[in-house]
Amino acid sequence: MKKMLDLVVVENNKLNQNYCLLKLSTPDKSVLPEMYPGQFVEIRVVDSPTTFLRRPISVNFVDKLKNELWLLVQVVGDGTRKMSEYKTGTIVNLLLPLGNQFSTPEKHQQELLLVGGGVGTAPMLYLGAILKESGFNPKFLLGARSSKDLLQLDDFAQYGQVYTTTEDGSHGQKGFVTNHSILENIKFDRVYTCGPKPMMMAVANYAHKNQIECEVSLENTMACGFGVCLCCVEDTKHNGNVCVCTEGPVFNIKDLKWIS
Amino acid sequence: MKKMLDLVVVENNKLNQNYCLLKLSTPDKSVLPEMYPGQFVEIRVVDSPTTFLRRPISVNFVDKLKNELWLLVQVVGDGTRKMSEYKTGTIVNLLLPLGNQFSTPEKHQQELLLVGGGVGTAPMLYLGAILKESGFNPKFLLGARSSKDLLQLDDFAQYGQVYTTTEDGSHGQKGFVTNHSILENIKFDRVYTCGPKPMMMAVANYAHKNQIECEVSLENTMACGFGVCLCCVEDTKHNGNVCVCTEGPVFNIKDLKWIS
Amino acid sequence: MDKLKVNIGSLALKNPVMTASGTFGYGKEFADFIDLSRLGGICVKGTTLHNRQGNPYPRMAETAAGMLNAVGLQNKGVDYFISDIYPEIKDIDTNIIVNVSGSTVEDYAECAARLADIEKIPAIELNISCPNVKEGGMAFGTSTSSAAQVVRAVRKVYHKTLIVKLSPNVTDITEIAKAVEAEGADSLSLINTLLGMAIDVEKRKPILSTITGGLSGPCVKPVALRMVWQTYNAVKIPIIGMGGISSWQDAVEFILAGATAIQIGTYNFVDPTISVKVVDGIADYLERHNISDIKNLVGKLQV
Amino acid sequence: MDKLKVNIGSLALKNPVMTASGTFGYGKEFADFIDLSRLGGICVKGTTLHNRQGNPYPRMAETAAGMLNAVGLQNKGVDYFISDIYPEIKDIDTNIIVNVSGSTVEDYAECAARLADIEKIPAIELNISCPNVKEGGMAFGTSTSSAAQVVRAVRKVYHKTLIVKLSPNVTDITEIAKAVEAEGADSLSLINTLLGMAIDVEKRKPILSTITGGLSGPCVKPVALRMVWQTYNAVKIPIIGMGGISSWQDAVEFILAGATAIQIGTYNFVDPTISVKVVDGIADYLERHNISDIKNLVGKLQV
Ligand SMILES: Cc1cc2nc3c(=O)[nH]c(=O)nc-3n(C[C@H](O)[C@H](O)[C@H](O)COP(=O)(O)OP(=O)(O)OC[C@H]3O[C@@H](n4cnc5c(N)ncnc54)[C@H](O)[C@@H]3O)c2cc1C
Ligand SMILES: Cc1cc2nc3c(=O)[nH]c(=O)nc-3n(C[C@H](O)[C@H](O)[C@H](O)COP(=O)(O)OP(=O)(O)OC[C@H]3O[C@@H](n4cnc5c(N)ncnc54)[C@H](O)[C@@H]3O)c2cc1C
Ligand SMILES: Cc1cc2nc3c(=O)[nH]c(=O)nc-3n(C[C@H](O)[C@H](O)[C@H](O)COP(=O)(O)O)c2cc1C
Ligand SMILES: Cc1cc2nc3c(=O)[nH]c(=O)nc-3n(C[C@H](O)[C@H](O)[C@H](O)COP(=O)(O)O)c2cc1C
Ligand code: FES
Ligand code: FES
Repeated sequence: MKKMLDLVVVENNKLNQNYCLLKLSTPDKSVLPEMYPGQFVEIRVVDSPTTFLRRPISVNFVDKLKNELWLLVQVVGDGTRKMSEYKTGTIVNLLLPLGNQFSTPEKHQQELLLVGGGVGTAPMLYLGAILKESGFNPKFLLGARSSKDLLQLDDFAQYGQVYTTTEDGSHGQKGFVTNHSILENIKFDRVYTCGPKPMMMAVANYAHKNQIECEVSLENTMACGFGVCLCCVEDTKHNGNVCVCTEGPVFNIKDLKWIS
Repeated sequence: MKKMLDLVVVENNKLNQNYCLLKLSTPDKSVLPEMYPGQFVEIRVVDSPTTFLRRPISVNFVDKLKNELWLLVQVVGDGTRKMSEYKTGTIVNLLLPLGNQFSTPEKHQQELLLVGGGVGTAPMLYLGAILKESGFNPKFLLGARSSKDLLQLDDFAQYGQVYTTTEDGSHGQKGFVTNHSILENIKFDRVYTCGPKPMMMAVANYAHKNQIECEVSLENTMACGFGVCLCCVEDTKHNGNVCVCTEGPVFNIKDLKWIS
Repeated sequence: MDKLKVNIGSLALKNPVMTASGTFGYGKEFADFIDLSRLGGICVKGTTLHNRQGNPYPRMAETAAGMLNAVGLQNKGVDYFISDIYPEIKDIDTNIIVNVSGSTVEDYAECAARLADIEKIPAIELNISCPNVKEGGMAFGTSTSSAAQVVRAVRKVYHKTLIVKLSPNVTDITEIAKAVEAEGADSLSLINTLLGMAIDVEKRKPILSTITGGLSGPCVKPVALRMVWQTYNAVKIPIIGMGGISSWQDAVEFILAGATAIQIGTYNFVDPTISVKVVDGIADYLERHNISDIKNLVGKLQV
Repeated sequence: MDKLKVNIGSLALKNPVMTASGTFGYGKEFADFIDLSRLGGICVKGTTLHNRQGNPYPRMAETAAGMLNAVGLQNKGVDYFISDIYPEIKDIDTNIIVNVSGSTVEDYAECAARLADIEKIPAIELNISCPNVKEGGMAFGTSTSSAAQVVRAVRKVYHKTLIVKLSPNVTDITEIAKAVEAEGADSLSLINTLLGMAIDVEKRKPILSTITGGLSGPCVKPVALRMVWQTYNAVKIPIIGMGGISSWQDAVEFILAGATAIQIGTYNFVDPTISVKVVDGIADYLERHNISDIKNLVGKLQV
């Protein structure tokens, strides 16, 4: 059941010039609603004349012990800038949880790769944590422009082996995630990915060629986030235009028209 | 010469539930532009989706020693609410100084009464201070609903005798300013007034009947504040519609159509 | 709360607050957020005779205090609505109104006819004002003759409450309103979206796949309110006012300007609970102003 | 900055940024804030043949991302302008354009005629779209025949650059645009304000003395941009685009949609320095995108 909730900012860490990690909790210590990897929230950004609609942000992590929801925010415009300026104690209104979720691998699918690029690494952390909790040993492949844009590496390392690429070679292998040697060296059973569309397409192509099951998480622009405006659609193979906010954001690439 | 300036909040005192006193200074310690009693500023309230236009606020006081501009703000809507929440260090964009000014009394006009009601007391403080500085001994007559709405009484007391009325009788004489016995007991040479329109009209009537020179400060709604939109007009006896933001806000009642 | 009851033709609403087509899905999507039975009515998504895929993505652009949409009436057609959606929503204790659209007069009439005998659909809203479809849609709503033609055809086959939704993209909305009234419409609803556009300057491309789209949200409220006021002074049938309503104050503005009921659209995205807040706000207002019946407020602007 | 130069008919502008009539006084009111010579042009306050007192107060209502005004063309008449104001502003190193209005065709023509030989007034902008006057104004701009009639009369007596300012309150702006072009106008400017309304719910009264007024500001930008785009695709004469411009991005949107030059209106109240910021922003954009001449950007929306 989705809810409209006021949460309170308990921490806001500036990770680098463009990214912050917002940690939210309930103001009354009530337990946060259950959220699953791949789901997202819609934040209302008040106090800005240019931010009329809510902003969709992925669930980056749910710390059940501390009753915290983590959001990894990349500043790209006024809405995300406001979020990056939230102080501890700020009350934020959210709709949550929204969207579907990444699917759980079959027991025999042991080689799992989680590929994240840019802010698309956000949902991969929680997905990795839950996979680990379920007895899997996921591997992470994270790409960024340069080392300072590789975020939460220590957090990722708790849940599996981390491989990285940077465009300038300042961390891990130089180049794009899809050039990483691990893709050649290991035969994966399943790939999950989120990031810039060209990256996801390249990953999807790799998976398709190698007959690996692959799920991608889309970031189509949204007006509502819960299936009523029909603005966020993706054209699918069998069902035509479907809402990314309710049928997604996670799609199996075999349902998308990305690969012909 | 009017300017667009960024000033910094050096203090924001909540005077009571509905009023705050904002003290602003230049961020670079440069000297504030010269401002005269009766003039006002136009504040830009960013960070609010409902505050598109600037908000006009009177010069409440200029502390030349501390290089501070004081604004007395009554919270009536989103713009003034935002102002009341400004923290020390907030940068505020203003146009200033705007409007004309109260005129200086003739030497022989020794009995001066400054009548303020509600937030209309704001310009009276600076006017009183300047009159005092110029060698006059102004008297203040301040009205409010109840004692807690009578603001800055200590400040006023520095510049002249203070008389008060409250509607509930909790301070000074009970009733409206125009019922105060001082109006009967002293023959004033000049009256200055600012406050709710019915109050100003009553004061104007009193002055007119007693042939006392009288200036009122109007608060017509404004879009620009510097004479270009022609939205703030007041109909005058000899010049038809004139802009309150440039020909006013201070008018001699003999020029207004208030009294026939 | 008897004092909130209003009538649109023979349709009785428990209060004047409805939700606008295309912004409230089929209602059930909001069941997690609010008690749907507190609403005066729900206008469901634009429905056409046949299945429609709508326009390509991107369909949305945010604008100052509003948004542009170019959905293009994506829906699975009226038969699917009746067989698959209606059963799921028919027991919601409010008025379910179907918003009907078409590319030809015949389509409108046929779609309306199929809804005519559905028990728990007491009214339809004819959308002759959709700016997001190539044929029909807004074209019908911008000329008196074609507007009249559609209404005439539908009126013949539809005998329950017929609401006709007008386009604001016209020189004189009262002309269209009068033409529609003359054909026997029971009520007028207005406004649909204003035709607008947005450009991505870095890419030098339109943001919407369709170049232009429909503008809605608080930004359009002054225009909508003016049109309701003009229309109220031109016709006798009840008006359902909408366009940018985001608070009970906005709703009361529309009622004072002449709307018997109101619809809330885009703001449902910003605050999915806004509709019930508006119901409460109106009730408070009546209380505070000692008004015993909201009908006494309709069109009571003092001019 | 040669790359910023544009032409409106025979009028050369040093850059495409002008300020809109009624929002910039006579220019000199802004001299404290900006260097006026950096502007492409200044459209001064609406001027009529005779002195006008305008509408009663209140004339203004703030709205979501915009405002309503009901000034009603208050001005002291064209002769006063020529004798008392013109001498004070004629030496500003930019193009001073007089916005001309009237209640009759004869008034328009006579007012234009009196400005025809004023040396430093290289152009007039015919306002056939003012929503705030009882007679004339917008009425002229909402029908092709009356729009054509005014332009014809003025064209006979006015031989410098003639810009005609169109009303957005029409079903199809391209029809009016084409009619005006056919009468020999050198350029079209659009949009004037959208007719809107606001109500004080506590007092149950309209906020404006005139009940309705003209809506402007960022809220109208999507509508304005769409109309510029439509008009660009319908006429050959240069277009001056406006409506809600508040940043250089907005200005570039209008240019891509087909505007040769742009005007900034309401936002001058919010930021009196916005016009020069927009000039700088456009220059930067050209630089960044390696565009050698802004004329290469006009209408270059990739669709
Ligand atoms: C399901 C989903 C999950 C998301 N998860 C995250 C997350 O975890 N962290 C995060 O930082 N961001 C995430 N995003 C993206 C985030 O929603 C946008 O960056 C944000 O809405 C931008 O708001 P703004 O006001 O800062 O920028 P705006 O001023 O609205 O936009 C700035 C620029 O970004 C572009 N833009 C905005 N939204 C999108 C979009 N959805 N797709 C492509 N371009 C866009 C605009 O066109 C514009 O050019 C997610 C989006 C979706 C749909
Ligand atoms: C020359 C001048 C000097 C002023 N000096 C001061 C001052 O020193 N301190 C101070 O607190 N206020 C002063 N005001 C009034 C102040 O500008 C308004 O209260 C403020 O703009 C309201 O903004 P808001 O966003 O808080 O409220 P809004 O949401 O804009 O308005 C709230 C309510 O107040 C009404 N309102 C707003 N402005 C006015 C107005 N000018 N006249 C009548 N009703 C209005 C609105 O109609 C609405 O009902 C002055 C106004 C003028 C013109
Ligand atoms: C995303 C979206 C989809 C819409 N779809 C429809 C529709 O299918 N049929 C219709 O008549 N109006 C449709 N509308 C128009 C709204 O019902 C309403 O008339 C308009 O948005 C103005 O109201 P608002 O400003 O409160 O949103 C749609 C509006 C939006 C924003
Ligand atoms: C207060 C005010 C007064 C105006 N007066 C005139 C006028 O005299 N003549 C005219 O052609 N347009 C007038 N306009 C319209 C503007 O010139 C412009 O067309 C409109 O405001 C849209 O642009 P904007 O959104 O940038 O303000 C006026 C607008 C405002 C806000
Ligand atoms: S964002 Fe509204 S339906 Fe997906
Ligand atoms: S407020 Fe614009 S002229 Fe006075």
